[in-house]
Amino acid sequence: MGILDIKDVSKRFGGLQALSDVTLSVKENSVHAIIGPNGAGKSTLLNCLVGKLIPDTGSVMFDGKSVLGRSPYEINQMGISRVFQTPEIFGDLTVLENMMIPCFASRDGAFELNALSQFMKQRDVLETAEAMLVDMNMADKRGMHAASMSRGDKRRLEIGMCLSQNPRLLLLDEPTAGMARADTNNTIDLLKEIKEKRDITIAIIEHDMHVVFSLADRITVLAQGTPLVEDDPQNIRGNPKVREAYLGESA
Amino acid sequence: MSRSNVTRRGVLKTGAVTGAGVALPTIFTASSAAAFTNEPTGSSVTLGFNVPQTGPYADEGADELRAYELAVEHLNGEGDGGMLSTFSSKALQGNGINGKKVEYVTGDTQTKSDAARASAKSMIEKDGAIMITGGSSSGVAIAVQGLCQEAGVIFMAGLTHSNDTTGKDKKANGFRHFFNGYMSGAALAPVLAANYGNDRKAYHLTADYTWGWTQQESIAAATEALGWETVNNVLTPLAATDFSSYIAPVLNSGADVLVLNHYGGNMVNSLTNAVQFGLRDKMVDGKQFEIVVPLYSRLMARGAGENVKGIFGSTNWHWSLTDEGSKAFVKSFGTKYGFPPSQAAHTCYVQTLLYADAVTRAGSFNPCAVEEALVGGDSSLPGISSEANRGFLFDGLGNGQTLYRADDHQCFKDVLVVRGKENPTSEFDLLEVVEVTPVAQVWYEPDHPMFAGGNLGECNPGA
Amino acid sequence: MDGFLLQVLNGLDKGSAYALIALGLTLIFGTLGVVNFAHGALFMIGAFCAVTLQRVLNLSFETIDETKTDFLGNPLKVKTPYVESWFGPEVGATIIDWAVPLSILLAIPVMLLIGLAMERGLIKHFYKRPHADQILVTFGLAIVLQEIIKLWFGANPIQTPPPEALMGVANVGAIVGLDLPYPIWRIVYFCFAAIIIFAVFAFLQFTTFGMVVRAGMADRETVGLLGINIDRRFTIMFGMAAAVAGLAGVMYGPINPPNYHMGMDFLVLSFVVVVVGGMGSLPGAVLAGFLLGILESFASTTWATTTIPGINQIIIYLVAIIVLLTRPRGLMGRKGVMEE
Amino acid sequence: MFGLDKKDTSLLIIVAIITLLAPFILNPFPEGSAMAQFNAGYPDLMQRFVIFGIFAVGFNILFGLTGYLSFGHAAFLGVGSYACVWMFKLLGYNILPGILLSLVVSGIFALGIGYVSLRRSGIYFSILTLAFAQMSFALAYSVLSNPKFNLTNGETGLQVYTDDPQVLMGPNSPTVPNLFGLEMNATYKLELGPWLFQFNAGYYFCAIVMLLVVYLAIRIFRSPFGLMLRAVKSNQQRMGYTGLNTRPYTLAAFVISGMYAGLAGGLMASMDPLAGAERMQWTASGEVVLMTILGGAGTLIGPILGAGFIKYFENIFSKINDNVLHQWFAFMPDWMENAMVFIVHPFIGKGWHLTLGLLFMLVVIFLPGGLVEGGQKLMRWIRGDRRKKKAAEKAKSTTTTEPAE
Repeated sequence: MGILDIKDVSKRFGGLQALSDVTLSVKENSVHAIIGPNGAGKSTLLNCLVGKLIPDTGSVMFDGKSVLGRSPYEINQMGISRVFQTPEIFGDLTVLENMMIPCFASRDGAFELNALSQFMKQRDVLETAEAMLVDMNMADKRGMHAASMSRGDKRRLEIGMCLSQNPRLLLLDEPTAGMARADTNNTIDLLKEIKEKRDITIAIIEHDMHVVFSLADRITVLAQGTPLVEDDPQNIRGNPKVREAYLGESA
Repeated sequence: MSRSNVTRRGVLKTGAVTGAGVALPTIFTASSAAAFTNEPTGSSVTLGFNVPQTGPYADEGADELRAYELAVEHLNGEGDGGMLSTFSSKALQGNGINGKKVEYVTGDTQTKSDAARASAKSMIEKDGAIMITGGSSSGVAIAVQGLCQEAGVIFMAGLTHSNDTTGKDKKANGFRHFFNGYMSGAALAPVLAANYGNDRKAYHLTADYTWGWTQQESIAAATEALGWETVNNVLTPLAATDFSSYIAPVLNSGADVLVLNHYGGNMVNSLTNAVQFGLRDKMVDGKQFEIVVPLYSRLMARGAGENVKGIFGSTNWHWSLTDEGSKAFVKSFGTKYGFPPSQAAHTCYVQTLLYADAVTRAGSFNPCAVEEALVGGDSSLPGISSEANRGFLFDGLGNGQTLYRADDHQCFKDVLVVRGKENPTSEFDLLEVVEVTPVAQVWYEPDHPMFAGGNLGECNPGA
Repeated sequence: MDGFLLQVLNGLDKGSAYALIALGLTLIFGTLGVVNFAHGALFMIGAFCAVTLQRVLNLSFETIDETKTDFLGNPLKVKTPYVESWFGPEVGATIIDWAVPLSILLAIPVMLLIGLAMERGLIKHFYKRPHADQILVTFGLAIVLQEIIKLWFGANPIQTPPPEALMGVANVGAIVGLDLPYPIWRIVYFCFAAIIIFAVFAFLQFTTFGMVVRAGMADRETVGLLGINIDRRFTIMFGMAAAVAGLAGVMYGPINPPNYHMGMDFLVLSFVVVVVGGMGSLPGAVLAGFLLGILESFASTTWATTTIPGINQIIIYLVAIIVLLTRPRGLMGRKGVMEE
Repeated sequence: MFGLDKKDTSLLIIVAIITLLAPFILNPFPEGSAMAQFNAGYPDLMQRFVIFGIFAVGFNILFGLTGYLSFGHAAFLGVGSYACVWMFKLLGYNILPGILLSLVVSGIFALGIGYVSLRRSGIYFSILTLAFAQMSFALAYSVLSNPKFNLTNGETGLQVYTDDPQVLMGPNSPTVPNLFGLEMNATYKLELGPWLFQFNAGYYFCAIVMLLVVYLAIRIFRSPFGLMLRAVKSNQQRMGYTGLNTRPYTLAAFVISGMYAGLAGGLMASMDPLAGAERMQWTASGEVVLMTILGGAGTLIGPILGAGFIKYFENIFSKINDNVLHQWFAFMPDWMENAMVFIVHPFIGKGWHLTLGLLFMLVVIFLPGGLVEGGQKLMRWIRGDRRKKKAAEKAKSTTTTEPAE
């Protein structure tokens, strides 16, 4: 019984069975990686967890409560934050403003008609946001337009925004996709640091085996919409089924 | 008998002025010195010509503007004098109005009541216009008339045909020379009966707004009185451009006359569509199917082209009239611009002259004095015995003997029944006058149900 | 029954105009991603191509007829069109009579040119700009174009009658034994619209040019990567869309006399059509055009207006609201188009 | 000051000074001079400037902040006007109940229309709002003005008749719109030499209301709520995944901007007690879009500039006729005068639409950020120029000192 329990989840798109009877459990305070070849259903599964898609059958329980049928914002308010494959940030806003928005969301809830006070004078929010910028090593960029930053910085900002909400579960969708080696390593270091410093559960979807094996405590391999194996990293490395389905080349 | 009175407003305003003026170095305050709004103090007087310059009626507006410019020329003693020489009142000498040179400002009504009021307000507030005139639709006329009443200036309506302008929405400061829906009906019905018989079934298509409704009501009442039956009345949206779906049901309705209570672009399109659907070649129970367009305008007839041939309608005035006044007007207008004037141009020209004449006779620009001169007379139209038959009687302005009636500020005169000409000799020669319906036949009492409910109120000189 | 069928015909006829304009709008939107508020103006210019040709053909020399007088009492000047004196009165009159169909020949090159000039001179610079800017600049252009037309041709409608032979009514129901008199020119218009729509679809379906354009509509960047000069093709598409709108306008003249603001009258409606059909979907635009045309016709029947007063005024908008609320991307729209 | 930071306070103060001194600023030319044609300092136009300013500022709260382009905002303006005139008809000419009802009714309308329309975004949202507004217009123009149930008085516009109930009117109450006796059309005229300045009670009332709502708009812009609205425009997806429900945010913005429109409508009716249906037409909705974008969407002051720009054109350019042109060019030789009149003629008077269309295009093409961007560019250019001059002077001084060494 983990913090996130996925049970018998299936999803069909027309003629395509994207997920069939996926059952998976993520333990609290662990890093759980989900890997698999293209089209294995990783993204579909992730979308089912955050309310973007509703599975045809099955259940998804977070901390004992079902997430199914809830909107993304409700699920976020339950304590799940998501990092996207391409960084989703507020490009038109400054870095500091970006960081303040999740802080407001944590403090005020999903909607608050706070139209008369100045947001720059909300001490508590400002302090949290600035502290997080310091944590993320971005304090010097606080006034920058978010859209004008490098991809690595955008990723860093996005992760910071998620963390500032103190989520219990952080979902990462290929966080290093399209990154240069140096940026990738930075991101790995950042995630390692987060893992060490915080009480947090991380579920990560990743292509890059280097990233997976440097972070994950537990790995699930997904193939054609079904979990193939779930095991510790060292066992996965040697598992022939995985090599056949996923790595392919040695078969 | 002068109906001018010092209003509370005047007193209050002066109060407000003194209150506000304390802190400021007042050198001279214009408002407190004037007896009425925009009293002309210099050697000239400003009139406001408020016509549609943009939007679908822009061409009529342009023609109205030409007429106004001509009228100003004549009033100032330039040009050939036009109708000044044929006008029965000889007060106007060609030396401006009351000796003041006539100047004018123009504005764009856009055929929207809001825009028209904005434009009129700017003329009154910014340019100091003492009289506003013009317009090519009833909505605008009524809206601007209301404004002029509040502001304390005279409004001489341009082309407005709705009964309401001098009915339910009449105002003491507003005056209409143009005829109205009731008169159209009363003039047209006998001619229709004479030509098409008394046993007809009429199908009405009506523009779905105030003017359309009053005209439809008038025509239906007048024709029903002569034995016609009104089979159906269908309201069409103002924004409609294609009338096919309204025309098609006429084919099988059993009706043998189609009445198009449309004006402007609506009329051009609905008539074109009706002819397209072969209505004019249709026979119903052995009778030739007929189309009627109660309010005609030559400019619109031109838009409808061939389709108007043989179709009856009514009009306020037509350039082919041969009385001295009309001839003089057509001559000076035609010489200046190269084509004959429209009925809109005529009514605007005449209204300007009538206003100037009234001011001159009154010896004052005060709206109340002008009202007194314009309708306050005791003369009456011959041959009509009615309490209401009193006002200012004049002649020589193209419509024969005309009465500006005191009770509702509506002109009473003969109405022209016209028909689209079969063999036009020129692009202007589109309508022929079939009958000049005598004024007695289009007379109505001020309390006629179609005009009831309004109240002239008292003349307002403003300031 | 007859009445019912007549309204179907009316609807198809109205729908033809809507569909043609919406088709052009969708071509432009689908290929270039530009919201063209000047499209109604292109329709209007098309109609005025017919007016212009009619005027040109009617260019006349004047002879003075002493026996008649004009409105000022001067001898009447009789105008004889040059065409009639060159080709003889009969041939000349026939040419003038067929002015509207002949205008198609004039309209195609003129509209193509206007379209190309518009795209190269103005629209090109707005591909990367927000939709709001595109709307504003094309709206400005629409005002300018219509005011120029007004300056030359005045505000009143101008008759452009169909050829004598195509006037009058034909009984289209005769074959099936019904009495369905319907104006010939409206039938012509419907057939004409059908041919154009068919031609555009065929062009996109069966030519390589069309295939590239369709691929470009689906994913512009990929096609760009293939090294195909997609921009030039899109420019030509813009010209084509302008020509389609123009032809729709030319042939519309005999149905309702053109005036300078007819484009604006159609603009809002055609946008509703495009959106109801689904942004970027050509079949959707055509389908929605005919659908709304037919619904509009039925809403104007006495039966409908007595059941729900004023339904004829609001039907189009009501349908638009219902469609958009039940089908988020219109009838046949694709996902992700114009939603940000 | 007022809970604003320094920059916003100074902006507000500048706006306040300009609005309060508008009668002077807008009438720079002496009466009777040829340029007097360009004076805009008369009550009606000044009122329109501020009323449409309010309308555009409100529209900008929705469009500028959230990016939702409503093509039906004129409906709320129209509804506000009708509500206000109905108060005049039922209660009396005091404008306060009228304006309050405008706010309430337009708010309710906006809530209903917004609730439905905001289920969609992008152009689908625009078309939904357009459809609602066009329906309102069509209904107001004809259906709702039939004799049996005359709610709007159709084509003519809703106005007050002498036989209306006006239950709160005493025998001495003013018969024009007033605020507890202060008549809205009361004007104090000040003649200073050849200049004439008009101070109108209605204008100052509107101006004060505008300053209040601009202040409110600034507060909204700077508030957490405003931040959320900007976030909606920037990235709705991220909004959702950050635990924020976008729908109530956009709906609140929609209702607020609808109420701004309703307020503008109520003020329009208070300045001139007539409510015409054309106020609700799509062209009127388009006009406020143009105003906002022209001035600079998303900026605080832009919409007001845009509103002023368009209203100035509508009211001043449309009134210039050939007669006026001849006066201007009278100093030239006749042939030249006629030629000039001929050239300028298409652009003035009945051609004001043409000029406006051309100007739209020019502004959009060359100043994508609207007039505000134009102003900023100009300022930068002036400053840059000065800096360059300084730099040049410095360079000069160094070069001149060099030989001395």
